Amino acid sequence: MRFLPTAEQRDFTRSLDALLTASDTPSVVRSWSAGDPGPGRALWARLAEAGVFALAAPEAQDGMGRLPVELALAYRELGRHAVPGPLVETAAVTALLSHLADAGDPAPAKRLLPGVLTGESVVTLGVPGGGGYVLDAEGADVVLVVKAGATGPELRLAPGHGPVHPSLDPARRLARPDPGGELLAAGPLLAEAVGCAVRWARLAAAAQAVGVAEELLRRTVAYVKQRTQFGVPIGSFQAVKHRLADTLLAVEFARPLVYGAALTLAPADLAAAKAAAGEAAYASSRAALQLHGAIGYTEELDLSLWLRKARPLRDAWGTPAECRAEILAAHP
Amino acid sequence: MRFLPTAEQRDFTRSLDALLTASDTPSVVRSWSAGDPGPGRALWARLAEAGVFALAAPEAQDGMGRLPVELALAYRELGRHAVPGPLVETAAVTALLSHLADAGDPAPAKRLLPGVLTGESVVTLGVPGGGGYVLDAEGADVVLVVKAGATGPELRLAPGHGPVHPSLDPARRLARPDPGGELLAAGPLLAEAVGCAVRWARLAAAAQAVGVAEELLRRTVAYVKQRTQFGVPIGSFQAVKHRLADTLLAVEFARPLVYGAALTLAPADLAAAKAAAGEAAYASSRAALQLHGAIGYTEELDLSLWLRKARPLRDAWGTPAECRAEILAAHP
Amino acid sequence: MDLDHTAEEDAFRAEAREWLAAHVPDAPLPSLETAEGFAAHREWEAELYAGRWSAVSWPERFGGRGADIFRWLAFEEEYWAAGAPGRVSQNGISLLAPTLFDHGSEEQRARILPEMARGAVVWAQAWSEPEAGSDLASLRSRAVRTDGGWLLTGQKTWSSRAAFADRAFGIFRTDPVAPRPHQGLTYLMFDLRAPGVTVRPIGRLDGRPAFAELFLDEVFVPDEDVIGEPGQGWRIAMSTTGDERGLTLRSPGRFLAAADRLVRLWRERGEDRGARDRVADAVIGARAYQLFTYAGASRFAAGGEMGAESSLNKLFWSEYDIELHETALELLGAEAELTDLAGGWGEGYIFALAGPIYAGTNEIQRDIVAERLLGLPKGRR
Amino acid sequence: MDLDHTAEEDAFRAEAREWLAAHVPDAPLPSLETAEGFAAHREWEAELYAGRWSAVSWPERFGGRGADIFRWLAFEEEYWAAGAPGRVSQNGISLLAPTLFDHGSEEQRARILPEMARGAVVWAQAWSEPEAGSDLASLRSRAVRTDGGWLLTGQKTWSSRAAFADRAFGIFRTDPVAPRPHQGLTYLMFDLRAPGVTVRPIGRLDGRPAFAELFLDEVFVPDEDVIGEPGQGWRIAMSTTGDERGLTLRSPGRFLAAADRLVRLWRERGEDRGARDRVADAVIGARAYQLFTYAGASRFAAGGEMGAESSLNKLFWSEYDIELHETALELLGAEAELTDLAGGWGEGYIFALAGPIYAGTNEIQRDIVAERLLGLPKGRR
Repeated sequence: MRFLPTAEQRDFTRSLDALLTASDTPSVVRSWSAGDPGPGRALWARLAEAGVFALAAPEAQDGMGRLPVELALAYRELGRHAVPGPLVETAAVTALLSHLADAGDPAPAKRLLPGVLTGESVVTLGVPGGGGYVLDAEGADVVLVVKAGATGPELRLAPGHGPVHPSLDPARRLARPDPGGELLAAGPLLAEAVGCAVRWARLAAAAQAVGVAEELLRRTVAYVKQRTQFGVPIGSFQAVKHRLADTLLAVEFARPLVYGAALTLAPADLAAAKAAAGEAAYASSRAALQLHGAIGYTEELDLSLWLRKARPLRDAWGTPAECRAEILAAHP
Repeated sequence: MRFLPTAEQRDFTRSLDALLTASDTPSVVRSWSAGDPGPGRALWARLAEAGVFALAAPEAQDGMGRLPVELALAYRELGRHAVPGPLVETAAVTALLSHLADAGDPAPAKRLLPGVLTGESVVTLGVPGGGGYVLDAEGADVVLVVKAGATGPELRLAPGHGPVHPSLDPARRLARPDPGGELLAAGPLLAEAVGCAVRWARLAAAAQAVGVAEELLRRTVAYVKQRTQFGVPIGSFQAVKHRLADTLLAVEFARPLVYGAALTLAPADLAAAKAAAGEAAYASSRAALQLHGAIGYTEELDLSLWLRKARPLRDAWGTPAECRAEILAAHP
Repeated sequence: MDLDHTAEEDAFRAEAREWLAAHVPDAPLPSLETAEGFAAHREWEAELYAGRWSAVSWPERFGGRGADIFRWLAFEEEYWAAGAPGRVSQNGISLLAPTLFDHGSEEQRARILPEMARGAVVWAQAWSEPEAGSDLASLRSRAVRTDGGWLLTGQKTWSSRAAFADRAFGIFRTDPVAPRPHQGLTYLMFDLRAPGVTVRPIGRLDGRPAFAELFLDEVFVPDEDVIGEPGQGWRIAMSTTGDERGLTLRSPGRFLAAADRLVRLWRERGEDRGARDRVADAVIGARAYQLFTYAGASRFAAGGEMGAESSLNKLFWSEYDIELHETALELLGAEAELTDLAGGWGEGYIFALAGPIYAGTNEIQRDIVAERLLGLPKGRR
Repeated sequence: MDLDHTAEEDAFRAEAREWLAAHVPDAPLPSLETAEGFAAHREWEAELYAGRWSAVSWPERFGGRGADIFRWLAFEEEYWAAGAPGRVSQNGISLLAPTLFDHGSEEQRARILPEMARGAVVWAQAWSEPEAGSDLASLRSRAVRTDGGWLLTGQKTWSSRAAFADRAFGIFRTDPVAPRPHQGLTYLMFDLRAPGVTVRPIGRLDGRPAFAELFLDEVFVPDEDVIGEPGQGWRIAMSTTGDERGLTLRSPGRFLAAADRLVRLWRERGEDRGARDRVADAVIGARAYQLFTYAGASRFAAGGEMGAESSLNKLFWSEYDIELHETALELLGAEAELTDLAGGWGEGYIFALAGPIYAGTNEIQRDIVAERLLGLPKGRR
């Protein structure tokens, strides 16, 4: 056992971090939130080039061979840098289409996956639940929807979508896809593929949440060291110290759950990782807001880009309550 | 509206406080816990003389006229001084027998209440639930048990009891009453009277819990002012201050619920008071233990007498979870 | 000890309930933090004022009903139970008006209060400065004596409502060489549209301009707009922040109504037992806050004063409000992020998040509780 | 990154499982904190030792199996999953033995370790003193040089297991004029039945003597029972408390087994959904602690050292243990107070309550995390 990133994995993480640091992601998020996906699409292409979207696809589909640990490492970086867009959905679509292909239905993958892997095509996905909203339907090239049909689930290419609804995170642009559209797959095979997609989505979301939690903590630690009140840095107050210590505790115990889930891909491990990482991100956001005070409550401080991500990410693709229920149902 | 104790109520409280302060209640509790009820019985007689056990009985039964506010004030003092014995059960029995008498079945009250009101007879009571254990069956003169019979609830005089089981609070001596015994009352009237008994029991337990919470907080505040570590009183550390501030907050918002419930006797108010006061007592015990450190973990420090009361009192006569469920069921 | 109402109180409550049932708009008004919503809320204030419900505790000569604190609490219970809109005049009514009653002149009260109560003049607060958050004594904006008044120069921030409001109030340094930092401060009112004032709206987390920065460059304030004596601003402001944190900032009626809405949501969502305890705690907490407030009002009516207990009050409602909204989001599950969802839980949540920060952070409040109510040693934090 | 086991590890685990299945007593032993239970637990240690399972990570010459940290973790998982008894030798094995390996002589190891591992000599710790709780540097008990050894005088307290144990270890002031308070301290072992030693058992909350005060009056300690160099006691002890708070004090196997028992209790009690989230959090927490420990063990195996992360570990398990037991009490409802109830939840709860207090209070641990891992300023608390 060596439950630590390898040198190659650390190099991969560092190169992604460098790419994202050079990309001024805060302004990318602000554009995306304002309805201008241009800078986001450009960044998307660079991430595809770095291989980020090929990590859930087998080599037979021109992917990098299904690398869940690398995907977790990559999505943690995406979370640390607040990258916007249907990131989790892209991992889910890749897993779904690859699963279909492996199981004998290669047509949808052949048609849609190449664009996803190269970043030329931005995809999103809605599955039953969550009120029927789909993330970034407006900015995506391909909107896939799984719905219950007469004889089981059906995967369709949505013909359009309704208006964009405001989210707690303005970078999340949610809309209801229009009904109908071309049927791409159906039946028990699809049901299995959707299960696989949900597993990868949870892994991606959990990893992203850990990155969000870490960045909120990092920014808050930096702030409380320099912000003074009553003549001293507020980071010297024990109440501030202890709240940040508790935040670190939550993050440090969520992270191994995410890597562990990447290694086993067991549903209970994935649910545990999603629940713990989501709660850690949310706790980190509450601490960050409280310790920044009023300035943290403004959208103009870049902190807000992470603050607003935490709660929706916690609840997307399985709320903590749903994940907990599944863990107990699956417990031997 | 004048939601404040009257001058008479304050005088009553002060006289009880003086009586109890003069009674060395810590050694009374230690004797009671060791199976020697002598000093406890002597204190019981003084409390009866002060009228404490006549507060749930109407004047027609030689009581003081059903004074729930005075009962709440008195039981808060009993909690503050850690008085042992079936206190809550005595209030419940008084309410039960008085209710039966008022509703047309005076025989049980005529037989049992005089001894209760004078303190000559110590009574206890078990109702369905809670594993069938009765508090202080060993030390009481009269053990009453309500059980479901073939045609509704039955009130019986238990003929004896099983062995005493250890509780988290050694001053609580629990035993299972033997089955059978003389039948005292039954039927729908009894069901109503039991409902009334539970309401008074909750009021008494909630008030006692507030007293326990207050005393734990008071002792802890005194301790952290004098205990020094790293050259300063530990009460000057912000983590200590904030934990005690939160404890005070819980107590200060539980107390009005208890007085409010005494005034309305509404089931939802009583459940709210019981839940909040029980949680406040428990939170206060956790803070007291943590801030005392190792010395607080010993039985020889008198603090332990209150520490150990908190959790069982929180859960007796309706756990917070049960109370919460009832509140929602009753909410308009 | 009692919780009784007089027949007059019952009649007052019934009159309020009847008026509200007839006048509260059927649909919620647009958000207070938009230009459109601000205008709609001003209109609502005018309607309230026409019915003499805008400031029930004021004397009748200023448009109130001379209601005592128990009637005010009863009115608030009815107001929020009726689903009536948020109060755009809240800053003026709960922060400036008490100051004018205690420290203003009768001329100021007659000139200012009725216009405030009918929503014609909406007031913003101007307390904080960029370097003075929790530490108000370190204020630097100054007022310099000039002919017939003062010239204000400096910067204020976190000025609630200032994006759309008409006037503002705050304290300014009038004696820069005063021996201690909280001496030499003066309490002033000024016009947000006066020459020299620049208002820069600040977007809160959802982007809406819930507050603003104020840049002041020799803004003229006539002597008639100084409250109390020059140099006494700190003492006057402290009595205002006492009120701000005390009985009046959040009325129990607001949370009683919110807890009712939460129970309805819980039932609509199938009574999920996983959230049951938290829903019940919202009901318990609202009742606790109501009774705590009745006790405080009783002490107040008996001649007592609000002291450091106001810190307990502020801690309670601010934490309560967040827990209540988090529970609602929990019940809404993955849909919770949609801020346009019926019920307004999303916007309420964003608003609640500010509670533990403003009007004295909760960290400061816990220090105050520990030091003043529990007597723990000061000094180290 | 991987979580793989070698074939040898699997075989080791299987051997442990088989042995435990054949040897673990069917009924729980009496409480460790009673004379009767202490004796029963000593016998169990002897049985474990006979099977060479008492100290698997020690070299074979001292009765161990030379297991690396991963095998030790695997053994612990099997041990607790099998429902095996608590370890009366824990203080010796997890606190004193690592010190002897790092700082003791080979003679000391050969003399002390096998007797420790077979439960023949049970060790108590003697760290704290009445005025030195969190603040260990202010220790006052002293050791004075005498012919062939030292004479110990002073008082120790919170000495776990000392009510029934045979020997104890701790640090004593050997140079009263050392320039700084944590210099001039020496690490010593002594006999609890030696002349001059008075052991006063202290009852914990349930009255059981889980620890004791030790009064020492010129207790002779031969030179052979000094560990390391005189004067180096603080440095040596700090490496031990590093261990105490680190990987070894609470193994993940213990909590994995406890979480399984909690899920069973929850199912027996009808799967109350009100407690569902907390039961699930116990499962999640046990898995998180296991994986966190695997990561730490991997770093350790790769040559890293445990630093301030050991404070994270201690915070996690101590808070976790209380939450787990509180959840069990919640499921048991009004019956929870019965400490003789099947499952031992009551005694486990009392034991868990001590977690945030000993081995460095959690307040101190949070300070360490904030200062050493987050780099926040020291000094003010």
